[in-house]
Amino acid sequence: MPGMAVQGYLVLSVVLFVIGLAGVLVRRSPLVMLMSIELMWGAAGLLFLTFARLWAGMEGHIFSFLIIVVGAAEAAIGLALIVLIFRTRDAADVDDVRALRG
Amino acid sequence: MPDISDLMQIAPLVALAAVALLVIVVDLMVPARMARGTILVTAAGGLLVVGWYLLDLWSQVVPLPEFAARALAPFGGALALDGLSFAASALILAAAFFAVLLSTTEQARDMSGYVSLMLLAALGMMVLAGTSDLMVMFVALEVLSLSLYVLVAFRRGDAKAREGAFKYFLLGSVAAGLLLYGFALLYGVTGATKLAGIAAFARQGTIGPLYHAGFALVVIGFGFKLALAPFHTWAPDAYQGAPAPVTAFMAIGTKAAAFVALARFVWAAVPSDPVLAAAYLTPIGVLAGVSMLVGSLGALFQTNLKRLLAYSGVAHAGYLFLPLMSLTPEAFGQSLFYLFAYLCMAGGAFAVLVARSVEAGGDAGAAADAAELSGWRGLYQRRPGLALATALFFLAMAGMPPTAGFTGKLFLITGGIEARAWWLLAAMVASTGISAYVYLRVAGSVFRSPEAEAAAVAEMGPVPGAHLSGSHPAGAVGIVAGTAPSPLAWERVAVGAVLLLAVAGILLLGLFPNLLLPGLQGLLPVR
Amino acid sequence: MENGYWVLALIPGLPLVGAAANAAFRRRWGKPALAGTASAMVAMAFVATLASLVRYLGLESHDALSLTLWSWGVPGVGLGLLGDAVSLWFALVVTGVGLLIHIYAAAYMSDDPDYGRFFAELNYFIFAMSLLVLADGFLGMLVGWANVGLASYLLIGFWNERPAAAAASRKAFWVNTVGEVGLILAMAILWNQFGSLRFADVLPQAGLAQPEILNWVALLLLVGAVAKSAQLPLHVWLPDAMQGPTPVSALIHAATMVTAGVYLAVRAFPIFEAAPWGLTAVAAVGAASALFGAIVAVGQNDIKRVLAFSTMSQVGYMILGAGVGAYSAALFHFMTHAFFKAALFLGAGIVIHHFHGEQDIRRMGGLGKQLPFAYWTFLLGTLALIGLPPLSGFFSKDEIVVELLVTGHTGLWAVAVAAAALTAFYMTRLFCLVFTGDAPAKPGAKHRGQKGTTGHAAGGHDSGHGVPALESVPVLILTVLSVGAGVLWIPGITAVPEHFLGRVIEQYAGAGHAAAMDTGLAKTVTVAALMGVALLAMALAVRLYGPARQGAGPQPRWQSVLTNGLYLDDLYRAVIVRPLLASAAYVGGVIDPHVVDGAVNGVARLAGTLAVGVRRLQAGYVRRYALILMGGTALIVLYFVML
Amino acid sequence: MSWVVLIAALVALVAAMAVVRARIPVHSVLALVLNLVCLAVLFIVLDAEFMGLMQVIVYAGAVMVLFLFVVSLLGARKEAIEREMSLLAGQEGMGVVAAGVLLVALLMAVLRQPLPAPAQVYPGFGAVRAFGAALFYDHVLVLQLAALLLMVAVVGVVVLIARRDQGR
Repeated sequence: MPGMAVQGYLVLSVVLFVIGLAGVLVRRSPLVMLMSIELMWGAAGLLFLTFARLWAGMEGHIFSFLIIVVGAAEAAIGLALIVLIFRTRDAADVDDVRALRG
Repeated sequence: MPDISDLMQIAPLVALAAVALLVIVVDLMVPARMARGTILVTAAGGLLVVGWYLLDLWSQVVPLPEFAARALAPFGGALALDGLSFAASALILAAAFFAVLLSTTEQARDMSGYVSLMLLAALGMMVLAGTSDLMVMFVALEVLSLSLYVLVAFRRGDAKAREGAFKYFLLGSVAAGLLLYGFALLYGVTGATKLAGIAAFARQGTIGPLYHAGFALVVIGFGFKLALAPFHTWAPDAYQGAPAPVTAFMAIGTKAAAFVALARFVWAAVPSDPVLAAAYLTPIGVLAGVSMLVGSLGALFQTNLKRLLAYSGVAHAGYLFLPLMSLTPEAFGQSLFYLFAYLCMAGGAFAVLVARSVEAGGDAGAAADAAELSGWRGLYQRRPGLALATALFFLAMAGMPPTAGFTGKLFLITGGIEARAWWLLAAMVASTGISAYVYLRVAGSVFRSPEAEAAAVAEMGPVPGAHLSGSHPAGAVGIVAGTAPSPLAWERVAVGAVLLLAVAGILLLGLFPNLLLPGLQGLLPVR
Repeated sequence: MENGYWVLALIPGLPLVGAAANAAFRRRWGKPALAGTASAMVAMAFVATLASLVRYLGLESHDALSLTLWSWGVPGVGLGLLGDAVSLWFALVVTGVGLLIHIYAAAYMSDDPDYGRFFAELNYFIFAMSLLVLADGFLGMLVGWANVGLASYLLIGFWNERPAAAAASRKAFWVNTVGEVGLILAMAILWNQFGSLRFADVLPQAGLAQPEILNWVALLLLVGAVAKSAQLPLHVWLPDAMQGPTPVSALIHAATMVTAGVYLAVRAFPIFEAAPWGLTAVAAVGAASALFGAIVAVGQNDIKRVLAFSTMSQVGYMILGAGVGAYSAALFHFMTHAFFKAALFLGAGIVIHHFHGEQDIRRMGGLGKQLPFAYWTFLLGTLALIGLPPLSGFFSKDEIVVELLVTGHTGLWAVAVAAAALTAFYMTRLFCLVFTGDAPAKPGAKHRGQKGTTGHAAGGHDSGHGVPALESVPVLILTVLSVGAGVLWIPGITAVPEHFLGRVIEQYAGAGHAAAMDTGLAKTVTVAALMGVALLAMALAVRLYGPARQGAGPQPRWQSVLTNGLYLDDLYRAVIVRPLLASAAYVGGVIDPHVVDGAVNGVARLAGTLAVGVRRLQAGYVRRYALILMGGTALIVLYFVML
Repeated sequence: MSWVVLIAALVALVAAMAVVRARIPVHSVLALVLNLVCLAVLFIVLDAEFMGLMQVIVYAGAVMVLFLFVVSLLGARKEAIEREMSLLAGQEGMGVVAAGVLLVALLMAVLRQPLPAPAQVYPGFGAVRAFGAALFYDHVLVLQLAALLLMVAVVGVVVLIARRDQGR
């Protein structure tokens, strides 16, 4: 694997990460926000595996495995919360959820 | 390769996990009528056992005078059981113990999940404070975060609880993503996931922009959990939505664990080059200073006590960083001492909140009302002991001598002077000035009463309980003893115990800081 | 050093017990029991102070009494009590004057429903104040310092159902906190430099630290002193603090607490002397406050506010004295001032009760015929404050002003003399407006309808019934002391304060201050100047406000033509009175409320605006929270990448 | 090999954009699945074959099914589940700016960082045997913690959703 390729992977990961982040900031659907967060985590996973390849070490693999495990658990909790909050509303729009402020 | 002796070294952690599971089993086996009590007693007893385990391990393996230099490193160095982690673990266990005692007033019936999650969160915090491996840090952080997301939303049918949990969850996941990305970048540059490897790189390697970015992202990720401004926005909303015991636990435990983890990380990852080290510490100082100001300003006009304490927690998180600016081993002791003081002050304040909501009826609506400061007026006329305790907690937060808040602040300032962090000290002065006003407003409001109310009380003669608490030197006893027996009697005992412990802690740490301080200095093994 | 002298612990300890007892039994004990307990505790503390004094006088000259209460386990840090000349001097006044004011308050507050709370707080104050002056290190002093602030907060806001009182108490606490933070910072630096916070460790080696460090320490200590002693520019809380009950004003805001800054300046004088700018800063602050307070007092119309600004001015004299090395004189003035200012305040309380809560001196008058007791005591207090011989104020103020000239501070001397002239003017004006002339048409026209001040209107003493003995005896004792305390320091004959306090001060002082002028000459010049300006100012004030005044309006021209013929009055008016009143109106009406107080309020308003901003960001939108988070992240990452 | 990488990377990017831009949540889910599958391809190219498989099976498979369930639960009433108008003025613009600044910063960091040449990997690197050895020998503590984390998730969802109150 040529050295330039590593940089390519890194750029891809950064762009994916920032896309996910922008999704959190601009979208109002809680589901899409959650999916955007998954994008960010996925980008981090790509980064870990790229670096694991770079160093030929297994730590990156374990780390990205953890990302999948934790991501699944996190998605379960997050989806449960979303269902609790938005099941009774007409529109699933996070801007409506603002009883707490100040 | 791990072996069985590793397991012995993490006995407290294993025991805590076992108690968390046991609680659920108990719920399944005990008749529903007795379930709540059994669960809470199991959890409180379990925490005491774990604490005993911890102290036993601490004293056997690392005798006090020399523990600065020694540390256990089971699992190939994944855990770093040094003085820092033992002290933080003791703090976290105490916070969990407080929270469990305060939880006796929660009226919901499915307590097993709640208590189990609380214990698991404590486990996550202890691991987070005691690890030197990025992987373990990440998973431990998630264990505590996921538990807390659920605990915040625990109150069934309370829309605000759900909302707070959702906001905490969403922002927390984003912050976890940032932290993860930072870990990935550091791994990429250094090839290590252990802090030792990162520290070696920080001393010898060529430090490039990717390392800088990774460091920044990790600081931000932990800063979020610490509620440093501008990453604090979740805190007031989540604190307000959560049941008061959970808020107390979050405020104290998470802060301690995340601070220790961040301090450990900074201790390892800041480059040895002094110019670069200063450049690394500057933004951390800026975050701390901004937190102090934002925290005290945000609390200025709050009428909801939970939000007020959330903002005050933001400011306190900033104070913790004053000694850290010098990055000497003593600095960690000074910050940890303040965390212990904060345990007593915030724990006590939340206990008062719980006591108020019990007084008001104990359901969710009453709890929400109890957090509103307007209802605190005239508390002195009804419950003098509780009012005096309240005043003590908030005056301690304001740094009034001779309380723990004062000694803690004095040590922090000494550390800040040692570090020559003048502008951060200036920020602290401004923040202290603003927040003195805030805390005094709370402490004063319990003594203020409309004239009519005072006159009415005078006509009725001594209110029930007033004479009892008046005759006890420690006013907090009156909360326990001075109220008529009611179905909530033993809940009152539990809350009163927390109040007494907090009062005792504030006074003891204020008058005799040497009980704790020498044990907290030089906590880190040599880098 | 005689350690373990346990009687010292009684001085703060007994009032603390009294406070606890009053708080605990405030509903079940009768009023005599409450007031009796509180007063008895202070009385015993006073006796304990006297006992300590006797014991101290029996020691060798550089010895002191001490008592270690507890230690933090860190060497040099702990809480102990120290009984040396300076601390016992203060303790004597705190417990002595405190006792008299307790007795006075027993009668004065007799109609207040919160009687027990009042005495609990008053006793608590005595505890905190005696701890402040008796502590053997900066740490204990700070403990007392902060508790004094809290007690003051509680007492100013005693009638906390009044918004003005609540606001005033918060302001006082806020300003005090500023000073406290200054003290804490100074302590942290001292700890960092000397590894100890005990006076006995720090003060002897104060000169060994780096000068710029010492400058910082001195500045921060001065911030603490200025805040507590209501000196420029942190005096803003003192006039507002007059919202508290009058005994509180007498005890805390005239006799004892406001002199804590003087105590600090004298106690820590080796630090101030070793710091290059230390003494200069102290003297400048003192002189400025002495003059400023006097100017503002000229234009005030509330009887308690006049006295409040007068306090600021007189404490300025003490600070000024400490700033030029005249420590004994400063402490002597502290003592005499405690006597006559307490007498004046207590007298003012009688006056206010007489007028049913009225505090505006323009609506008073003619009290001399109705209340001869108040007339004579107030007159003697006024004359003592003005500094006429042979009253005590003459000797103490004179000592300070002479010392200014002796040490060559001619400019400061002129300021002090000018302030003395103003003092004579505003005090005479106050006295004339209240006690001479005709009684107002409708006494007590202005009912406030609140408890406390008007409590006596219902069934209390009326104008015909004179003054209750519990009120008159303390005032009488204080008046006698204000008249006679001067014998302690009659130049050339007695110099008790100098010898007594010198035991401590000479311990650290260097070779003494170079005398710029012969003492005898300085004394002559100063006495002549002080007496001259004081008499002139008094004459002027009597002329303007005395019995011959006609209403509040300007004097008609024909009268002055008749009485003078030479238009001397017009000359006075044009040259002295108009500029004086105009400047008083300007300083008191514009600079003080708008510039100095305005700056304090402005800071508060700025904080309020920022707080609203912080809360506006917290608008509940989770996406906005995420944006704040990400904005911060982007900036920090950008900073790091740019490294 | 490199064209596979290029295509997978491009598709992953396009899919990510689609996740964020799609008006209908189901489309977002499908785009996210596509993105994750493309990432899995890249993982395999990076000698992480086990992780590639895990990605497809666990993430793109199981977790995304969970998302689909919730989408159908919430979105059954309407197609687009967000309101048309945003309540927050300037949020989108400022969000894009913040993301842009972070993008520039991170790209600068990535492009200015000198990186060593990739090391030689041993045969079997990234395969299930090597992975298992690493997980069970070197990182067993993390594995235990991950197990606890899953328990937290289970207990948490039960606490949040289950209606035990009504049962009693």
